[in-house]
Amino acid sequence: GKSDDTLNVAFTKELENVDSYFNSSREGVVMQRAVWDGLVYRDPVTNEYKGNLATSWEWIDDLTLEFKLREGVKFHNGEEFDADDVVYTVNYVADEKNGAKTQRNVNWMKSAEKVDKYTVRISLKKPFPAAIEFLSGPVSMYPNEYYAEAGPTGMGLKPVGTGPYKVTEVEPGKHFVLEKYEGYHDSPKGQPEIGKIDIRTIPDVNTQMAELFSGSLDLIWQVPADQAGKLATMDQFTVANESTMRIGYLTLDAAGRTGEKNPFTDVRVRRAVAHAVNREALVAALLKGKSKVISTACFPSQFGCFQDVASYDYDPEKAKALLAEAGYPDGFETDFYAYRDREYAEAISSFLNAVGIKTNFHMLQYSALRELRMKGGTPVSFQTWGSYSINDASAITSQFFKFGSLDDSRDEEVRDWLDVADSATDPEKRKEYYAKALTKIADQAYWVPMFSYNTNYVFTNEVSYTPTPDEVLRFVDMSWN
Amino acid sequence: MSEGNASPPVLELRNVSKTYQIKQGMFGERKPLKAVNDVSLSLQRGDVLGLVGESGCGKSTLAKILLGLEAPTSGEVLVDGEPIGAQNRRLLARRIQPIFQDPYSSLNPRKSIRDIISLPLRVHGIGDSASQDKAVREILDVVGLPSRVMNSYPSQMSGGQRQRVAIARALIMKPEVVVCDEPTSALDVSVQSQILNLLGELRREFGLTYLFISHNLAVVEHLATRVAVMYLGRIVEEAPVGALFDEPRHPYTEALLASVLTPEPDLGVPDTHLGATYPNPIEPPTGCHFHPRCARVMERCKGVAPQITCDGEHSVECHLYGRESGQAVA
Amino acid sequence: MSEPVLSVRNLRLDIPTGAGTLHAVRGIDFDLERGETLCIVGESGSGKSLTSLAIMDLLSKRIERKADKLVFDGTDLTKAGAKKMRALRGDRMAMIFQEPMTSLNPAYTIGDQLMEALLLHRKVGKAEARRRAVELLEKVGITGAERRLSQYPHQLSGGLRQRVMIAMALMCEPELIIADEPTTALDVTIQAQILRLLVDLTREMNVAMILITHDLGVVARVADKVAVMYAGELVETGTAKKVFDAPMHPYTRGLLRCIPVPGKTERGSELGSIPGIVPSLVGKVSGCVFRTRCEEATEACRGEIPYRESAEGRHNFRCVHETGRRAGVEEPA
Amino acid sequence: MPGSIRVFGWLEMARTADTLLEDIQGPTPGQMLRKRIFGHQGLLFGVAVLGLLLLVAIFAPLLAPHDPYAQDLLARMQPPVFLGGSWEHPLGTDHLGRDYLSRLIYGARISLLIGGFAALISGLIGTAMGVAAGYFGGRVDMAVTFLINVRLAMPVVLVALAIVAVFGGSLQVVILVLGFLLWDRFAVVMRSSTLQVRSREYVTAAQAIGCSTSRVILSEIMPNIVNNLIVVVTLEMAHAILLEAALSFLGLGVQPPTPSWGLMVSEGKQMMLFEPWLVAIPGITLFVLVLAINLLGDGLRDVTAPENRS
Amino acid sequence: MLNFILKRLGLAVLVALTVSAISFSLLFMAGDPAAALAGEQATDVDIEAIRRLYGFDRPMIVQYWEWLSRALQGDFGESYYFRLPVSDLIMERLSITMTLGVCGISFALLTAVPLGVVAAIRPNSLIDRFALFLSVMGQAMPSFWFGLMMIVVFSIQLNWLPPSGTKTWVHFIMPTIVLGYYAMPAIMRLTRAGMLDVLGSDYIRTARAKGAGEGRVLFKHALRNAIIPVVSLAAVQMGFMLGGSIVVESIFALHGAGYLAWESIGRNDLPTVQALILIFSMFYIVFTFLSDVLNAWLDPRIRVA
Ligand SMILES: Nc1ncnc2c1ncn2[C@@H]1O[C@H](COP(=O)(O)OP(=O)(O)OP(=O)(O)O)[C@@H](O)[C@H]1O
Ligand SMILES: Nc1ncnc2c1ncn2[C@@H]1O[C@H](COP(=O)(O)OP(=O)(O)OP(=O)(O)O)[C@@H](O)[C@H]1O
Ligand SMILES: [Mg+2]
Ligand SMILES: [Mg+2]
Repeated sequence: GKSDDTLNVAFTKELENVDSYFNSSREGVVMQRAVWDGLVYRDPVTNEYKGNLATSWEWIDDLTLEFKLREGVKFHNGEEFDADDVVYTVNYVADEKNGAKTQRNVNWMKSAEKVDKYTVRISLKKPFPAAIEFLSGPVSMYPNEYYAEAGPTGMGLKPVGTGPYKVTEVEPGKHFVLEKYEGYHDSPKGQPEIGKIDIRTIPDVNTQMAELFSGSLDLIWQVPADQAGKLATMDQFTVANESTMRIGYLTLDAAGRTGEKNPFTDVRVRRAVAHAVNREALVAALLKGKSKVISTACFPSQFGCFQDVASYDYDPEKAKALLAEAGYPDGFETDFYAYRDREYAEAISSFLNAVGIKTNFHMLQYSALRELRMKGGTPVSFQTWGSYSINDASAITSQFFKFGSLDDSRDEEVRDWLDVADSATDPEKRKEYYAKALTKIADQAYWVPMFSYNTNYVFTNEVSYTPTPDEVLRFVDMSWN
Repeated sequence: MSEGNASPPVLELRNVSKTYQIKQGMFGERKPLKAVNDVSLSLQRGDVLGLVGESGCGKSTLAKILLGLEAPTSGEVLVDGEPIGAQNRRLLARRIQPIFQDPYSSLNPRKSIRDIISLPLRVHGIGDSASQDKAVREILDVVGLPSRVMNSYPSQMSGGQRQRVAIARALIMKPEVVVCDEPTSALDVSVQSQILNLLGELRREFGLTYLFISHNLAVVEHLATRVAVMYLGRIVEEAPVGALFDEPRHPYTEALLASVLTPEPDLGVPDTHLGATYPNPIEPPTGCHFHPRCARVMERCKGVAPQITCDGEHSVECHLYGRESGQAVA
Repeated sequence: MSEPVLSVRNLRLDIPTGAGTLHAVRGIDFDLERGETLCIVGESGSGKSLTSLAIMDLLSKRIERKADKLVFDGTDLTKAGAKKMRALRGDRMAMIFQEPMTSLNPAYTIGDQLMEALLLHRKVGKAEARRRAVELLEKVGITGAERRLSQYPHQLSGGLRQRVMIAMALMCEPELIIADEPTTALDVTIQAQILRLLVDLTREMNVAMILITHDLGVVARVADKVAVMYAGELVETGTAKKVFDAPMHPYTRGLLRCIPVPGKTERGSELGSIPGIVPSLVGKVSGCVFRTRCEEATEACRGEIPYRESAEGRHNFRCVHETGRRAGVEEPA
Repeated sequence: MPGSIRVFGWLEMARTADTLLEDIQGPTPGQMLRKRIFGHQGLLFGVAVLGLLLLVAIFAPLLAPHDPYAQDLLARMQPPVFLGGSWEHPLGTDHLGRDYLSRLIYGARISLLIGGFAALISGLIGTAMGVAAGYFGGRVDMAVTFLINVRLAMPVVLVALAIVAVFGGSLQVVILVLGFLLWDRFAVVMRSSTLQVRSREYVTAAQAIGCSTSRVILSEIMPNIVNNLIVVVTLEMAHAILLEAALSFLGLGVQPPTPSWGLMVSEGKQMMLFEPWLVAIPGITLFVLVLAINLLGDGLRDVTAPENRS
Repeated sequence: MLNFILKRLGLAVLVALTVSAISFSLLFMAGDPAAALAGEQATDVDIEAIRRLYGFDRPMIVQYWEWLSRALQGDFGESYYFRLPVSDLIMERLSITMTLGVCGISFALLTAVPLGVVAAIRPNSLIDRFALFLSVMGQAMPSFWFGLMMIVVFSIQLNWLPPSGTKTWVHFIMPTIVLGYYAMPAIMRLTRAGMLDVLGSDYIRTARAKGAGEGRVLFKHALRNAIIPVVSLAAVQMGFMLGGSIVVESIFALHGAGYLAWESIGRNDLPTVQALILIFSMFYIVFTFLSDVLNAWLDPRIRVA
């Protein structure tokens, strides 16, 4: 609490490793933003790129970026920040053998080389228009000497960065303690105000709320909508809601991977599915907050996320008619898979049941479902994708419509358009091709996009904080009232 | 042996042994226990062979071998001169039937008396249910129970009545041999005499042959025609009942007879001259198994096992009577 | 005559059961002199064990004990509190039970259990108690007594355990030993040994003994005095000689006819028997309990039954018939 | 033998016949059992509640006021009538607006189905193993005892979770997993009961009569251990129901929209601090069901206990 | 005795081996470990690389053998999720689970044994009925529900006890009660039944006949014999409790091994799950082994064989 200048926060999930290249969870991103800095910073409100550890950058060519680095920055352990750190970090994480957890975040970089002490060049494997976006996001700079010695394991147990908060205690699975870094450089992130952050892992949201009531927590987040609604009615708490980049969608087996006779190979059936689900009701009743119904297969704010595509309104009669037209007047039976948000998935499957598509509901662990989809696909499954908060349509479309194992539509035309869009450097050309692809995806109803997610932040009235739409807790922006 | 070897003995044991592998404790190593050790016996039709001996000497094991419930480790069991091994277990069951000691555990508490008694008939598929019922009624009458007990359950009956049911079950197949393993030792004397009388009557009536196992020598003397005395798995003496009781030869038999307490108030408690050390059957004493307790032990008894000496129908296994002992048979 | 060690008058034991009160023991009277052996004999369930436990005050709390007189060596047991009874038990009155296999605590050594009574009642040290234990073990005929002290019950055979029980009963030199069927679970040869030991020791130490058994042979050989029990009543008491030579009560006579006596009973002949079974003692019990099985029964047996003394004295029986027989019935030849 | 109906001296004692008569006309084991059953409150309570729930389960379609799967996102988490809700939904609605009472009624089916089938499967496995071990002894016994040890050494919840995680939590999978995990108590109890009964002389008698092994086991041994079996069946049924609830609570039990009570607790748990009845209602029914089954089991054990016999 | 211990030990090892084989094969079917390892947003290339890196493409028997031989040296491999040696990971959490287990079983024993003894001394008394009531409730109460209700009452309404965490002993009160109450009914019933049985036995009558006082009879003669089966049961329950602490740990946010196990199943973190199943089994095996030894020591019929 305010009295001991310590903010008590709860995480739901246990972080596998604090080293941000070796975890893949939201909590990891939160830690990363607090402990480390990237070369670039994107203002979460204006979406404007600013220099952070770099003061300026320029494209030398399609495959090379040059950065001028900020001088006088020191890591938490006293090590000085310079080009060697950047070179070491980039070369380390870009090397697939070192096993950075999320290869997509780093595998577009080929290597880095030092020009002088405060100038560095990063080379790309192929043209990658979203490079700056990634550099402002998941790619953060590590101290070369320390990292060479400690490696990911040591870094996980005793993280060292340049960020606004330094880690003073790590008890894996139990809690982390962050302390304000007094020597934090003059970063666009701003200066930290709260002295100490104590983050505990509490898996159960009820327990989190109980702790919040008893005063031993000051801030919880990712609170489900219903609970948040109730907490909002209580005087001692502030509930803030922000949208996130995560979207929910149904993916339908248009390619017939689960079998030639799969009803979803028929576009009428897919459209029937789209008409069957009352997405407005889902958003209004279950997700609430800043969630929106979406029609495109990407998050609206993402670059290239073309909005003017076919949309399917809630019309169960039409759905039934389409089914009948496709030869299923009495509906049919199908397996329905999901891996999270059981409540939403259940509600969706219930809508499908209502038009005669009888679903056998399967809730699987993510890995099991993923394996299933990789091996032979699923007829219909409820999926979500958060795009790593990367504000570019490539972060989602290229994952799912380019004949990867999770591509259930396998439309060559779509793939070719996306190839062009992903690698073109001209933004307008990219937009055009994304629009083509997204229009066809919607028209063919390969996916049934559902809604965007939101996050609820609940904190005591002692805390002042305005969350941002990218679902990242920014301790540096918090202060006591 | 007996007069006129015209018909073979109903039942004959030839050098029968039964060895159990005993585990001591939960994980102790296995050791052999000779529960029955090289026993030869024969029963003529109409005989009542009394089998006496201390607890654990192997009487029940012998009975189980006769009933075919345990296979002998070695030796042969012959019924009517035919080896039992060749016979079907079910055929044997028609000819030899048991009566057990504990009337409380020898009847299945879940079954009615009718079911219990007719079980042998049903197992062997004799008659239909009506004729089985008739047979049950008849046999109940024979053992002196009213036929209305047919629908009762064992828990509703007294010990003596239950024993009668057990006898009825044994007799319904009209067996030749009945193996009675201490049939009265769980009963009060007043009931015991009823059962003994019944057994005697039945034998006379149906010409049954009994193997009669008992602790109670007075009872054995009363009922048996021949008596075998067992000690640590061996038959140490066998003789017609009169001969054995009137002139016992083996020191163990003597001691047994001396221990019989008859209701004669003047006699006091006899001295059996037996040592108190009861031998461990797993590690029986060397030589004559009885020597550590024997009042008339000789040096030879400790090392050499005695041979059976036969004198007419009276056989004994003791150095006192062996040919080598030089001592004349009394 | 000196004061008896134990004097019992009209001892009654009632057990509440689901179906009503079970009058398990009804009106037992007897006296026991010092050094004397009383045998209580009767069918199973006749209340022998209950009677003995009643004297020791070891009945479960459910069972109600009433007596006009229950005096042990000058102490009125009906009035003695728990503490007083504890002081008596094991010290001046001791007990031997039927099952040698289960009557010793499996968790403690023979030595511990032997010494316990002495340590509880006498101010003696362990060494002294140990010495006494060894002495008594030798006395009951156990060889290697020193070694036995550290053995556990499961390492001994039944006969040896019963000897240990006897030694245990004698530790404090009691005035009264109650032995409840001490030999029923043992082999005949061992039974004779144990009985002999008991008789010799009680004589030697001048201990009074109540020996409970259902074996008439044992009674005849051991008893000074005999008490025949049937369904919770003493139907006949007297010296052993009188009871066996001239049994008065029809039940006693019946019992004696039931057992074959070598040399006397003809081999293979029909034995006598007592037909029927013991009546239920639940609820009101009146008249002679044996009448349902009695050859001599008459209408009068339903009434009050007098307690008669036989002509020669020191021999009592409970029967409506003066001689224990229906008038005009000849004794069968 | 026929024709020679003899009257023995024993029967001549005509005067005593009346005592004999009374004796034999005592209650049959069945009558005594009935008497004990009706004198046992816990047992009666257990039977009554279980019977009621069984009826509810069987007639669920008639009793349920609504379709338990019909969602109404506009009427979510309506309170039950005693907390100010309407009679339209007497016990309120759940987080998807489904009628709570209807789900509860159908849930009785699921719980009883899971408990019943899990107990049936584990009962078959365990009884077969236990009886075989007890009857045949020796190597069979050693093998069974070893298997029991192995099974006991495996942490049930963990293993069940792992399996359900792999195969998905369909009703069949949950039943099979529980069935294949909970046989240990059956095996242990049946083994020792069989050992006990096997040494009875009536078994030896049956063998001596020439009964086949299967006949001895089925008609002599089984009837005498079946009451122990029933007791274990009830206990394991309760165990299975609780375990399913725990699995559901951990998110790895049966799958939605199946209205399992355990799942309902788990779903209601989310709003536990604000709408406690969401958890309380299925929690209490679960508790009452398990309580009833346990009381039934305890009662059966009491009335069939050996000290109550004879 | 030594013989007994050695043979018992042999059995324990055999059981442990079998369990290890079962748990290994069981979990190997648990989805594609490579997919799990790669995480939610990985590409197919990532997954294929990981498959080769970790050797998931080799025959199962080879993998089992390798795993087992390393496990015997205390090396359970590296957690897919944490990238830390599994043994380190588990050691850390095990202390919490062990603390919880020890507290739980102590709570169960400390309540169940006295209650059981008193109930046996006074059957059908008020305290006997109370004990029966407690045990019937305990058997029917789902422990997750009990835990939640405890939090609602003692943390939310009364604010007496902290709802989660492990900082001080106060944090352990509610988890201990919830976990202990799970084991209590069985122990209590066994104590009561055993005590009733022993109190009715012949040797207790012998002790009374010697003039031993009630206290001596109860505590010296009876309890020693009645407690023998309770020791075994407590060991078994302790083993079950450790394996079953998952629910309690997740409710009270105790970061013990049970919670780790649950999470690891969700993450398909094979090495961790395998190690945990093996370790929980080992605990059970060790506890029952120790209880057998303790029993043997308490019961001379086994000790002096
Ligand atoms: N199934 C068995 N396995 C191992 N040992 C056995 C078995 N049956 C009997 N024995 C042993 O064989 C010996 C003889 O036993 P048996 O039952 O034949 O004696 P018994 O003379 O009938 O004794 P009792 O008079 O007590 O009935 C005993 O030492 C007994 O322990
Ligand atoms: N605790 C008890 N509760 C109910 N009935 C009892 C109890 N103890 C004894 N009885 C009954 O009291 C009667 C007398 O029992 P007791 O043990 O004294 O008989 P006994 O003569 O010693 O028989 P046995 O020769 O079998 O030892 C029996 O009918 C018995 O069933
Ligand atoms: Mg025998
Ligand atoms: Mg008695």
